[in-house]
Amino acid sequence: MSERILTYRQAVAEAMAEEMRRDSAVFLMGEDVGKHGGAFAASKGLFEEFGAERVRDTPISESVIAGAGLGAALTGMRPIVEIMYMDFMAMAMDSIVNQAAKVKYMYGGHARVPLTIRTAFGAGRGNAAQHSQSLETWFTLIPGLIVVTPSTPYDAKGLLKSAIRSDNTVIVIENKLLYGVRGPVPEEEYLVPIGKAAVRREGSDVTLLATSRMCNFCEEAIQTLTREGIDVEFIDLRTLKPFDVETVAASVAKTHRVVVVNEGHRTGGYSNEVAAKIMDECFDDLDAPVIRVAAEDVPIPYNATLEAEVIPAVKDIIAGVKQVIDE
Amino acid sequence: MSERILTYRQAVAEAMAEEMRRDSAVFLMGEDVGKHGGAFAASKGLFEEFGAERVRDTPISESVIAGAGLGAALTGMRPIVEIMYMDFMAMAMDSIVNQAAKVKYMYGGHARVPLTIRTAFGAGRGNAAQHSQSLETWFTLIPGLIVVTPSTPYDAKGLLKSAIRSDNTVIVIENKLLYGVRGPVPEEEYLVPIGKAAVRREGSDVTLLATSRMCNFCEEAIQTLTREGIDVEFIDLRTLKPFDVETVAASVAKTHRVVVVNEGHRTGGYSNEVAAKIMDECFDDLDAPVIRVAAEDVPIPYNATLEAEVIPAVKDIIAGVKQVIDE
Amino acid sequence: MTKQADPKLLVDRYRLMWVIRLHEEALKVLFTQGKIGGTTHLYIGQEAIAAGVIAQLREDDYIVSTHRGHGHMLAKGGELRPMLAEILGKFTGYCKGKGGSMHIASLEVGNLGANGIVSGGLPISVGSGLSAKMRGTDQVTVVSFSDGATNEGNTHEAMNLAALWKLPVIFLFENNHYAVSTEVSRSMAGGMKNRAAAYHIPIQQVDGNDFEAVHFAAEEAIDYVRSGSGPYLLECETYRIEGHYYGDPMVYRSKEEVDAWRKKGPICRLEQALVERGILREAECREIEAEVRKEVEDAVAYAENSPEPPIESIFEDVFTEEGA
Amino acid sequence: MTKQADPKLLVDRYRLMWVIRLHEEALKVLFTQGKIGGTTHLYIGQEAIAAGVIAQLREDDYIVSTHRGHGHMLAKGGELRPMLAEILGKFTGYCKGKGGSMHIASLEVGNLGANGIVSGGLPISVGSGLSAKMRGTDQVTVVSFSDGATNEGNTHEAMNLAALWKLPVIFLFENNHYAVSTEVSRSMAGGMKNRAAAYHIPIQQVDGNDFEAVHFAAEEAIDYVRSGSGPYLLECETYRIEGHYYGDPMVYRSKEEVDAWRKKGPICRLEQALVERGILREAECREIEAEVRKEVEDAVAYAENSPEPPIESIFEDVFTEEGA
Ligand SMILES: Cc1ncc(C[n+]2csc(CCOP(=O)(O)OP(=O)(O)O)c2C)c(N)n1
Ligand SMILES: Cc1ncc(C[n+]2csc(CCOP(=O)(O)OP(=O)(O)O)c2C)c(N)n1
Ligand SMILES: [Mg+2]
Ligand SMILES: [Mg+2]
Repeated sequence: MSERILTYRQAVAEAMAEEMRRDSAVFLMGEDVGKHGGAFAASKGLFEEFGAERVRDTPISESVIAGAGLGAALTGMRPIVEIMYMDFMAMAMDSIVNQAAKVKYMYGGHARVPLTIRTAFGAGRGNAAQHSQSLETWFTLIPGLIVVTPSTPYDAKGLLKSAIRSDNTVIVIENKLLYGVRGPVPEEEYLVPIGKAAVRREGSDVTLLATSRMCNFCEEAIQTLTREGIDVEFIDLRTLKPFDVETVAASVAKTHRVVVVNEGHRTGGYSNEVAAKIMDECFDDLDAPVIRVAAEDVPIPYNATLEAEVIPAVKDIIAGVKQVIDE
Repeated sequence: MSERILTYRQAVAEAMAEEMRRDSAVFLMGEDVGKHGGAFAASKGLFEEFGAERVRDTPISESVIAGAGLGAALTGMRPIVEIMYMDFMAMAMDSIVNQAAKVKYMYGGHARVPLTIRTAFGAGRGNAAQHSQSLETWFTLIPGLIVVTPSTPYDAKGLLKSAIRSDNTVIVIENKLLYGVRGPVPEEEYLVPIGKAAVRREGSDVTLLATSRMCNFCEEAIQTLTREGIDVEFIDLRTLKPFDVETVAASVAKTHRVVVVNEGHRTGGYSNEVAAKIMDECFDDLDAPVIRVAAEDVPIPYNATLEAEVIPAVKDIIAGVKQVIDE
Repeated sequence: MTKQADPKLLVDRYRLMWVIRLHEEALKVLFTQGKIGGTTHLYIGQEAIAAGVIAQLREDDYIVSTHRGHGHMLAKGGELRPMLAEILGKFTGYCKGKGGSMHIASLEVGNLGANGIVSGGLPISVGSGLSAKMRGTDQVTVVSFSDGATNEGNTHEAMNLAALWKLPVIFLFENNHYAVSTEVSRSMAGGMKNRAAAYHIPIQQVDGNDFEAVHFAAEEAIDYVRSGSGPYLLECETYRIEGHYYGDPMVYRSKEEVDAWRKKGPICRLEQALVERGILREAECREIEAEVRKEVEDAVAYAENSPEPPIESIFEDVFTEEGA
Repeated sequence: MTKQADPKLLVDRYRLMWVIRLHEEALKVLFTQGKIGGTTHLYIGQEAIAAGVIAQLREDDYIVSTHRGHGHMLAKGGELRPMLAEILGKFTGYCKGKGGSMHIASLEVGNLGANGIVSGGLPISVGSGLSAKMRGTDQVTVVSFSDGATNEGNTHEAMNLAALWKLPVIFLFENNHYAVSTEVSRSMAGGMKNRAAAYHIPIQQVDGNDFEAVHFAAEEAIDYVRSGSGPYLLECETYRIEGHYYGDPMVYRSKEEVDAWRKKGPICRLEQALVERGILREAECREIEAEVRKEVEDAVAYAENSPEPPIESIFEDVFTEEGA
């Protein structure tokens, strides 16, 4: 396969462009996604190619943006809606959770909801408490929603394409600090399947599970750990729900030790869910408790030093791995 | 102490009445809380005693109800706001999560938010998918929020009084099917402290942790289990956040086996959080994985038989305890 | 002389109003018998609105309904049997027993769903309007809401976006004066006329208990919207004759108030016009009523005799299988 | 002849407008130097609004501000040093470095907070209005919002409730024509005049770049609201001279459009009036500007030299200790 190096944001834009070319039912709407190209430039170029009808700037009205996405999805379209920051999903929870997630079930199955909801999350940019949250567990809790969170340009494209083609409501959680990150993306068409974690590195001492930008932190940590002779098996979860039990359980059966790294809070964040699932599925394989590397239970502070201290850092991952090995 | 038998809803109303008598800054607002007495009659009598100024019927505008509560709390009042069903908190997430929970931290501490948010949750009434959810983890995730969930009239009163007196945002999650349940409530004034779980029954074989109505299911299960010779230590968590690690850890150190029962979904529900905390704090004490008895990962169906099957039942608790003991 | 509708249409809609009414009356009985779980919101007293607006929609038009939505569904072409079966939680119901009264829906019928969330349907209607426009059809969406819903943020966002994008949506405001216990003047600052003007949406306000007034206003609204001129607001003034839910003690209003409105009920009004104009005789009216009553009884029997959903169905219908 | 304000007041507010402007200019420099994290929304071009409305509030009145809120805070009595310290994330800042540009707040100053959520402050303002009313004070709350915020559900819910309960809230609509890249005509169906009418809220619409027009309109609004007559809507038309955030490439509008508005800027307009009326000479204006520039420089130095917050402070300020 021939490959190019693209940024994560280019990969996102390319996924949307390809799907819009492929299927006239696909369109994008959200705040400033048009000529402006989106708050993170992830829809750059789409307006120029597809015009104002299919790349729709909306007013600042998150609830109706998501709800209109649902209404359009129920009636023959395949909308992609963008909620600029994940924090703003707070304004759209009813449309997403009470409506989109449940409509199929409530209607006894006589509906399909090919709706993709893209959003950007995460701390690390000095945006303070209302623009930095990791709220993915608000959605993994809710039956009827699929939740994916790509960490590489390759996956950003491939998972988004799968999401757009899915007949279900898929929440695609992108990361603000990954948009500028570059990586190989094939010229050829491809999809990344929803529900499959990616084993990024095989190893025998410990299973390191991570999501989104924390994967990059893990890659760094692994360099140090490898030098110190610790052989890490590293898995990028990619899909948060449905959780890929199979891949994870196979790894735990081999390493017997697990560290989970997620940017959500220690209390209530996604690391809880992973730990609980592993306890359900792999308790007998565990030689030590699942170590969770997570954000402190405080709002994200503005000051950069404090902010970095609140969210997981490479050093915390290294410490977590060493701790689980010492247990 | 002299005691009376009150219903849970009477206990709730009494708590509010007492605090409103005690402090003129306390008032209640919400949909139909006035002459109608609230959707679950939990504010019955307050309108007659305190009038329309302090028992305020609002329009159906959950976001501004919660947000106005915050504004009033910041400026000298001590509001109690009622969101009729927990599901409708979806409309108020910004006001609760992005605003009330964070204001103190964002402002560097120069604020206090004596705001109480009451709501009713839970399945079992044939109200289907949009009126039956257990969304407590939406809030336990968020630093800055305290979350309590009483299971008895005694606690319903005592915890609510503590919440109203607290200078922090406290979410009080009542249960729709508990409102009619009766129990002893002292004549004398008392408070139930926030953050303290209640050991309802001491036992040596297994620690059974539960929340809200699931406590009643546990009491039933314990009767059967006791007959079968299993000695259960039963703890009503009462406060979901902050989690009472101390009480729980002490119990686990004794029994080495844990079952958690919570009405939330298996994926993302509060049982995940409890399991993860126990793994953090008590892994070495555990002889078996924490067994989680939780709702299936499907929306709550309307049909009563299906509904009962989706949420935890007494039989599931019994099975869970037996399973953890056989492990 | 005021415009009069075609006699055949009037008889047809008169009958429909009885279907809606007697369906609700049957629910009261079933509820009292303990055969209905949850809660039921009855459409009694508002029949002229569903019959006047929704019944003249095309099969491929959409409605977006509410928690008080049985009348909407029946007017759109919903059938009594699967309606009642659903409300009894049966597998033969529109939603296989998973939805119940508050979630009656059928894409075939063109009902995008009743909704348990006040105002929850308004954003959805913007989406079906947008979809019709993008797909180049002339399908119309009618979204119902009542006075309580007017104060939710959703309602504002939906009206603004529909107006901005000139979407084919009729906002059908069924002002029945109450939201649970709260009379509209205690929830809504200003009236709908000004609110429509706020978005430059044309509005007609009609007596919602006068079938013909509703019918002709709706005709205009549908023409306007179908022709691509943008959204339209139709306010029908009516009254919630029953309690909010069946069993509501109604401490918040007087018996006199309710009785006064009961006298202005839409069915007896249309009946009077039919008799006065010599379209039907009193006895024929009773015949229609009796006929409908039988239909409803038949549907109740069907529903009662229908099977419960199988337990395994719990795990079905959460997701669409990919590639299905 | 049009009404003219007291010369002393004019000079005072002219000076204030320079404070606001030069504070923002200093931020541009700091931003370019990489000393500011996150993002900064500049108030440049809107100074007459904060100076015209907020500066005449009482100390015990409240404001509820926005992401573009530096001007509001300075007009309410906020000081340059803790402002800039906060924006540089320092411990001496208004929020101990935890809030930053989007969360400047001080209950002492009467600023219930800037807000990172568009429309997030509107419900809060209803609460402070309610609180003032319930406590029997005559405190006024001024809540700012711009064109983008008008389309959020919050804005509707807040206006409705404030009107319904006759709360002492001034809705200060700073129509600067843009929400990020979206011009107001592409986001807002209808205008604010009709929206205010929707809730029966009185409205005045003034040229927001004309200090005196804003000042006198605000005076009326404040009197009206303080006297207990209910909420008031004040629309000030202005223009967002800078990009949405500092660094915005602004592909969505022309340089000509921006330049045309720049010429209508509020500071030069007030300066012209001051000079024409003989209140200040050109040279005096430059002196004031220079003086303010020094104050800002001093504050920048203060902020730069201020300590970082200690790491332990991470865990402080999440909760109020009970009984504290
Ligand atoms: C978001 C939300 N808030 C509150 C409720 C509870 N509730 C159900 S119906 C209702 C009253 C609705 O009044 P209205 O909109 O006038 O409809 P009507 O009952 O008159 O048909 C309320 C408050 C709800 N279902 N959803
Ligand atoms: C709920 C929410 N949606 C979106 C945003 C992202 N955002 C920040 S400012 C802004 C534009 C706001 O426009 P306007 O209200 O006109 O204020 P202005 O920037 O002109 O002062 C947007 C979309 C946000 N902060 N909050
Ligand atoms: Mg109503
Ligand atoms: Mg603007």
